[in-house]
Amino acid sequence: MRNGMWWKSFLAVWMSVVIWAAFYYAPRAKALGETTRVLFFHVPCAWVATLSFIVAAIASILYLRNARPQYDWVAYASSHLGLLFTVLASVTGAVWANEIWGDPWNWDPRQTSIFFLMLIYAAYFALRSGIEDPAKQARLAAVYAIIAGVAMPFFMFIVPRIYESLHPDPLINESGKVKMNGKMLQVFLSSMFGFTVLYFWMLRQKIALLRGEFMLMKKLIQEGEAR
Amino acid sequence: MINLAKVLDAVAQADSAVAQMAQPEKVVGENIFVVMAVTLLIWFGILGYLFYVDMKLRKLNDRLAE
Amino acid sequence: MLSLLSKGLVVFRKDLRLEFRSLYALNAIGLFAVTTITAVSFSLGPVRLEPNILAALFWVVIFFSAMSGLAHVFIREEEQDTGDMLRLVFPPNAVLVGKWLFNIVLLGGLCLLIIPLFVIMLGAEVGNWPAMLAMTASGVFAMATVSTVIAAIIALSGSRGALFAVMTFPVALPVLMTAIHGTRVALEGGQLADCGNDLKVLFSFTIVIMTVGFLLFETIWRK
Amino acid sequence: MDLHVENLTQRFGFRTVIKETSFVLPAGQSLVITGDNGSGKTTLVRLLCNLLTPTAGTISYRNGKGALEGEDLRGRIGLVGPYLQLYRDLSAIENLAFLARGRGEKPDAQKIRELLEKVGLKGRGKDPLKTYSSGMLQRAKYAAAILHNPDLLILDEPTANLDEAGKEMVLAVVNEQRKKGSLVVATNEAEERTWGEQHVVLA
Repeated sequence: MRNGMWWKSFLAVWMSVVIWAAFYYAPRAKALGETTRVLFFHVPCAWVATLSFIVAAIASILYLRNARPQYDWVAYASSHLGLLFTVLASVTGAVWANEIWGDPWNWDPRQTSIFFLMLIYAAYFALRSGIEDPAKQARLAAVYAIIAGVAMPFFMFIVPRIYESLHPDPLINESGKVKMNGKMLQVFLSSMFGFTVLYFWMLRQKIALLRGEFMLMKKLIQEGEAR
Repeated sequence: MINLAKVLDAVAQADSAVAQMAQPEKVVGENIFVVMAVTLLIWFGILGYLFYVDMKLRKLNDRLAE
Repeated sequence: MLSLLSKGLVVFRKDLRLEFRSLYALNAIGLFAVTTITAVSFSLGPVRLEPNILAALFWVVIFFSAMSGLAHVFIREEEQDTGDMLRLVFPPNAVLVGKWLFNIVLLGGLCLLIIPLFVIMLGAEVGNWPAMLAMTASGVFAMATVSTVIAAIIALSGSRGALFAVMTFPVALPVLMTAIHGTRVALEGGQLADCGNDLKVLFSFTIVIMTVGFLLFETIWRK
Repeated sequence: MDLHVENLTQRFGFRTVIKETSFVLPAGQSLVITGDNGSGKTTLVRLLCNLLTPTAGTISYRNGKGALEGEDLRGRIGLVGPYLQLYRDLSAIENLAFLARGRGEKPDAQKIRELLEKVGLKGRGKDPLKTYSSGMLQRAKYAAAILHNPDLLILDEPTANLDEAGKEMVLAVVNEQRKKGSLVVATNEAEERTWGEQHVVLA
């Protein structure tokens, strides 16, 4: 647990500084006014949601190569976090969009993409909940995660061709140049880093929970068989 | 089914929606409460999740220790 | 490879024969399509729909018809305990080939029913027939591919079809969006070349999903 | 074709059904698997048929040339078991022809007719299986299992659902198989335990 304390204290300090900087240090962008500050929290959420998806897909491939339950825990825990962060990103996105576009939901490509991720996570959990045997559950869920992972790039490619985007493009625009000024970029990247570390901390906790549940089940069943 | 209908509907409305929103209104984005709401939603979400996992983990460890 | 294809054809012909004896899937998807189109036509009365709505409706009908019948080809094997016989005798990928061909034929046949119904009951005017047929064919091809792979997961998970639509929808969404876009262009009278991009997307998507399907099918199929 | 089973373990979830079982069955010998209900007879049979992937350990079939896998193996095993069904909407002849094609052979109408006569289904080959009694279904399964003259015939509860005449048919099949190749029988019937030189008792 000493290791855990280190994570916790680092995150607490780092994220406090990020929050302070987001409100007092970072300047406002012209078109967005005060709501510029949303960017420092909303975008990292969307990023973490995507990261969870990638981690889950990689863990699923590893599981199919070598059926160790650890890989399945990573895939499952990461999907769980992915669902949380897609919900957070889309809810906060809707709050912000309601202010700036006057409409909480308008199928902007990025809203659509995050919605797509949410659907996949939901289907993934629906599939898992229907299978009792843990090995079978892990195997079929892994296959589904991989198929969804393959569909994802197509989705990213198709959506912008069909829907026009209003979404601000603060980091990278079409010419590939960074549009944020120095201070904004500092805060933004620090926040991205903080959220990424936070994600791995949460992943660690969730995996610990899954391992504990696994151990408990094993113990209970062995006790039952001994009787 | 409803969501599918929305996706499909959006294809139809994409053009008109863009036309409507191309001109930004005069004062938008100065509402600091929106920023507050977004920030709080995210932190409550994350903390709530962590507390939930922590609570379950503690219960589980107790049971395993028995 | 050749033996895979010929054994796949054996499975395909067996499924076709079984289908003609019971007509289960054919009834399920055919009646679904007819009911939906009739309901829409009935509630619209003399009103005629715009091409963009028609295109969306067309693919919604195909998607949900597929969801009502395409999983049956795998579920039947598990329900009647014949799956083990297939596992014992056939190479796994030959089974996938057979089921895939069967679903393509089933969904393709459905379109032969749906297109006339759209023209007659909903008064759809097709601007460009070659483009329309190309879009339908490649869309159905892609849809049948995605559904077949997901259907295998569904059948083996033991959930017997309840989750089929929920699980297929996210993966089939790229197909739906592209097909609706292209069909709308075709209905409005665009040339075949105007749908070129959509056709490319559909074909590459189908090939990628099928490749992944072949790589992973054995892990799904073995119990 | 020799069968080598080494340290075979099968778990479902956290339950261990088969624990570190090893045995060797040389070509031409017969094996009887016995054990109480739920002791894993069927699991072992399904593992031997490659219908399940073992949690740990190996099952290998070897002949003079080396280990047999995939396509080479599929044509050499025949199985009769209560969980293995034929298509109820197809006739016996159609079922057998389908299985022959699946093994890459051209179905031989003459051979199929003789086989059906042998298992006691003469004259009923063209009827769909859903018109059969459970005893007749069991006979049809035997026809399906020995259609390709398997090197190894595996029988799970061989005489379930069969009357006296049916048991005689099974005995004839078993005796013939013991002359031609290997046999594995999973059973608890006293009479059937005498069918093998080797025994595996599952606890």
